[in-house]
Amino acid sequence: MTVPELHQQIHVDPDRCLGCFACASACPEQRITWDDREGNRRFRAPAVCAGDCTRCRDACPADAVRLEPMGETAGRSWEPLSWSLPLARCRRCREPFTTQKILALLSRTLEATVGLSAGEADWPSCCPACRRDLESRRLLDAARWNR
Amino acid sequence: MEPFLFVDFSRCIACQACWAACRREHGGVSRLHLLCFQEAAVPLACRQCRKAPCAGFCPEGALVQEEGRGVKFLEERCTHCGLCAAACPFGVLEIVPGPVPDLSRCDLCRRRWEEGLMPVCVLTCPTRALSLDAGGAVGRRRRAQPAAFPVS
Amino acid sequence: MGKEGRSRVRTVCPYCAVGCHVDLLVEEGRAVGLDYATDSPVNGGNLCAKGNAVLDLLDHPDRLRTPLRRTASGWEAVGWDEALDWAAERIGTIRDRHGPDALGFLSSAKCTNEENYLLQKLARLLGSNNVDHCARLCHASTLTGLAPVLGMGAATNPLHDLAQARCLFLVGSNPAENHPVAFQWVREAKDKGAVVIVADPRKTPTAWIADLHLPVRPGTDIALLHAMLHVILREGLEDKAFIRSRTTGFERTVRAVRDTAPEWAQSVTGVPAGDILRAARLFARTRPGALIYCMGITQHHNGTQAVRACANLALATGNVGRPGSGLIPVRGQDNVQGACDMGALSALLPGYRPVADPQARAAMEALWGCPPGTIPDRPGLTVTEMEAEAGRTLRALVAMGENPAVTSPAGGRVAEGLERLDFFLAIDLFLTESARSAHLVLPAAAWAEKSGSKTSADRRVQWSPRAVLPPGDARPDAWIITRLARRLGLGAHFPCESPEDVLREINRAVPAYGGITPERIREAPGGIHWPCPRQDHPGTPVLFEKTFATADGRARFFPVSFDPPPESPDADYPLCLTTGRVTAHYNSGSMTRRTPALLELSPELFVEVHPEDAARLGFSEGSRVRVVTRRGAVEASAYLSSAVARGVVFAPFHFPGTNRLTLDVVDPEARIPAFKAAACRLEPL
Amino acid sequence: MERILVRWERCVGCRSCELACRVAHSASGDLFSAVLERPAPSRRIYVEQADKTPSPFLCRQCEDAPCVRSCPTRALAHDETTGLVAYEPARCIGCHGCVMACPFGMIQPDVREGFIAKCDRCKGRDRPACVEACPTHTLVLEKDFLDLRRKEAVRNLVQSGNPV
Repeated sequence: MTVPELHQQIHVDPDRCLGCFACASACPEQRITWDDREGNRRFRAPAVCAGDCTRCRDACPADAVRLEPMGETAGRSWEPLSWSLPLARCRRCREPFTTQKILALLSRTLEATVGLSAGEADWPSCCPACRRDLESRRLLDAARWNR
Repeated sequence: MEPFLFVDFSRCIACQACWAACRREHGGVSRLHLLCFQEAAVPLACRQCRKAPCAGFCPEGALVQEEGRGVKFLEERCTHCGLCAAACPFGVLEIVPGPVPDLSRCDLCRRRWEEGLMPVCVLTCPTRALSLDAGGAVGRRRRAQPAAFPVS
Repeated sequence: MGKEGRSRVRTVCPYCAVGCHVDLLVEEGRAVGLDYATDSPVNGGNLCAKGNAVLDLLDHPDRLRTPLRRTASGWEAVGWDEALDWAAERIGTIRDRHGPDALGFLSSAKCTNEENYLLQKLARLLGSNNVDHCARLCHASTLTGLAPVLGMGAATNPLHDLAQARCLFLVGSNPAENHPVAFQWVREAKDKGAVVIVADPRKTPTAWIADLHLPVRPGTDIALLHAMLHVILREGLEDKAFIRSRTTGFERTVRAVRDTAPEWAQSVTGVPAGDILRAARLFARTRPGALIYCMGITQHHNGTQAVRACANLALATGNVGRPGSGLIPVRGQDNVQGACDMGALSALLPGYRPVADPQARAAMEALWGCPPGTIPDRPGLTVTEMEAEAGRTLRALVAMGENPAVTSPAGGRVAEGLERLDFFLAIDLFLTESARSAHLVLPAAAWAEKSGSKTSADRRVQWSPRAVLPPGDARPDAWIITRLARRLGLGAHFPCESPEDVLREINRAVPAYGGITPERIREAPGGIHWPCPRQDHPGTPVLFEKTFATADGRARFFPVSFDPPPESPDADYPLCLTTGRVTAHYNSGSMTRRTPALLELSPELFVEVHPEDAARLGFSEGSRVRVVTRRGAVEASAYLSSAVARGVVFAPFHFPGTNRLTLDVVDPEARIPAFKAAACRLEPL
Repeated sequence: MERILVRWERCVGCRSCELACRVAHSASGDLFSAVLERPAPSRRIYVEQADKTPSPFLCRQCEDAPCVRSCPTRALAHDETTGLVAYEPARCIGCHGCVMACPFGMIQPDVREGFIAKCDRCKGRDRPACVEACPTHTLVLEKDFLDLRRKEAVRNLVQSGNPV
């Protein structure tokens, strides 16, 4: 006699999802994947997962993952989940670097913590490489006095 | 005094020693970036911000300001979500892609520090463009440099 | 000492001639880490990018681990006995059949003093003066240029002395990229308010901190130096007391610069006359001043003359023989000074005694215990001459740690020559571009895998102890040379092979090393500066404080004349190609191009071109271009930068290809090739 | 608001200005309590020596200020009414960019108000503490500086026997 395997159904709320990759990083079997293509960050995840692992749910900073225990899958086939979020492009180099949602959240956080309102500084809407470039140019501007 | 990597840009000669030292010390990935321009170069690394945007944006509290020791990374709390990289104003905190993405950020060579040793970039820099001593000798040197001193 | 079973061994970095200390962390005969020698009086712990990457050389997967013999079907691993027997048999046979002059020996500035000493001794005991090394390609003109002027062709002051200078004049020298650790003293001097003048066709990182940058056209340095001397004399800024009391021959030099006004020099060098005037006044008025020169001066068809022009300027301003002043040729390789001192030169025996001098020969023959007349009295072939004669009069070549296929000018021809040899023995760490042509390749030990003394650019002799075991069956060069000598029937003259014992023999062979015994040097934290003739002598950091090493004790002015480079840009080849180093790489690149970190910094051959030249030729940043000279063509990526003067193309020489383009005209006295100026054109691909 | 200017040649290196600055930026505001405060009150003026010549250094309130340019959150900005470079601790993330950017070494990391110590020209005081404390009148306000320099120039001319 075989012991029926435990399964759980995965639900993702795309409205809550920020588009970070905590769930993908957390999955021990690397079954949650993402890629950036055509202006969107696209996620793929299985709809059903065997076992009682909850790492993806625990890692999600936005509480977008819900796991629902279920019995046997009875051989049914499940369509994998897929959802996507629009990417933000760097205002300097036009390369996408994170999702618009993450950037909006960052903007609100900066406003709340240091009173930096949107558009007041140029770096939040730039990619990390351009932020480095901007920063080094800002500092060099100062260093020209020292030469 | 709160430690951070003080970079005196006017002294940098783009020799790449800091980059090579950092890369060697940290398993083949330099946490320090050296941006070279036509007549100058700028080493950039984590600034150990006192009210660090990365720490403020981390949903798990995995980055914390530790009094007198800069920003500490608590690896066990990290979920590798990458939000910290989105928040860093200087682009010096990066997620190194891989099956499990890794966080690459200057921690002032904390491992060495615990043995009482200086960060490798500071030790290797031939022109003292890098130091941990913003409050002391560096400030003094800048103030006393001939350009700042109209007498003489 | 740190962790259990881990030791810390202080070695001397195998890259450039600053002679930095690197501490290796060693466990069970293997290097497990590197740390900074913060208490070192040499470098205070600082290292450059290359120094930080030295560990990659030990246990590198490409390292040769066993002797290899070339067969029709490829490389065949052989044992040491078989390899050495065969090498001895081939060398012996060729010597018997064609005479000793058919043998050639390339010694190496990357090997220790002891190894260089042994190799030149082997050559000479076999009856050949055909022994030379890569100093011929970098600072040979320093030797020929300065020896008659000062009596000695070496840096007059230690590098750290630069920090004491009030004025620094760097001509054809880029320490910020090539000797970053030495640049700290330039920086320190500048911190104290020193004036920095840089003459270089490119605005190098060295020039970033310059108060005055003189973008001189490649190959016209003599005109610039002459114009400066002209101004100094015209305005009476020379050090009259110094000239009167310590020099001779000044009058002829005065005549030589009578017509070299800055206005004339402007038309030749491209440097505005006003800047030449300012540079001359600054250098003459701000004393003490140091004149630092490098391959931008030496690697020309008139390198010897250019070196003397530098010397004239330093002597006229009284800037020799005082702390904080001096003529400072910054040597390139870790032991290029030592290899010269050891007599690994075709015309000079250990201690710079000419082979033509019967007394010098007799002294060596007595020391070595060989019959009078063993050492030939005529100078042998230089590096470039050996390469030209390879496969002609030269039938066998032993190359220790040299890679002439990449480093020599008109490199394509050199590679062909190597193929024509009856026997080519390469001793190296890696199967280099040159070693691929060898009949037999012997695996050598790297710097930390053997003990020995090395002499840095400022005559500082340091001991670098063995810290780790060589990989596989690799052996120290001294071991290899001694075994080879024994098989050639010279065992009686090679009684010892330990570096300590060889150094004791050097103490007797080279007067300047007389007091630099293994016991002393191992204990001296910062080494000892030669000359150090006796055991109780403290060494001589600053040369010529009281007297010069010439016969009459006075320095001699040599009038110099300017002649333009042998190849100037013309309609077919409208641009001027100059070569140099980048900070990530080192010489032929056989070490650095195998180091991942350094390759990541600078992965391939590039040429630096002024944006206006690029726009005119229709290519942009990152484009592939073909660089063509009368000798050959190579492809490279273009890097646009206004740091390089218009009409000048800069290429690093670390990648195979650059030296297929360079000119093989040599300086008549030093026999150094004119690497630094060739006419070229660029073709976008 | 007027800048503080320095008549370099008059400085004797007594460091009264440094002390007055510390007291002015202490919590208590008086010398005897200030020395006991922890963390120690910070100074924003520095007496340095080059070639044995002492001189006070303080923020020059640059018009084209590198510190302002380097600030990613606009915690340092020109005050529209006074024209001085003002520091707003609440906006500061403590990234030390200004510390590195100031060519004169006038901004130092600090722990008392916000994360840096920079001359605020003694907010709320008509005459800054350092100016008041300087016994040789090395430190003077901008308006006085120009007056004094003109008078000095005239005096020098007269003394040299070349009256206008």
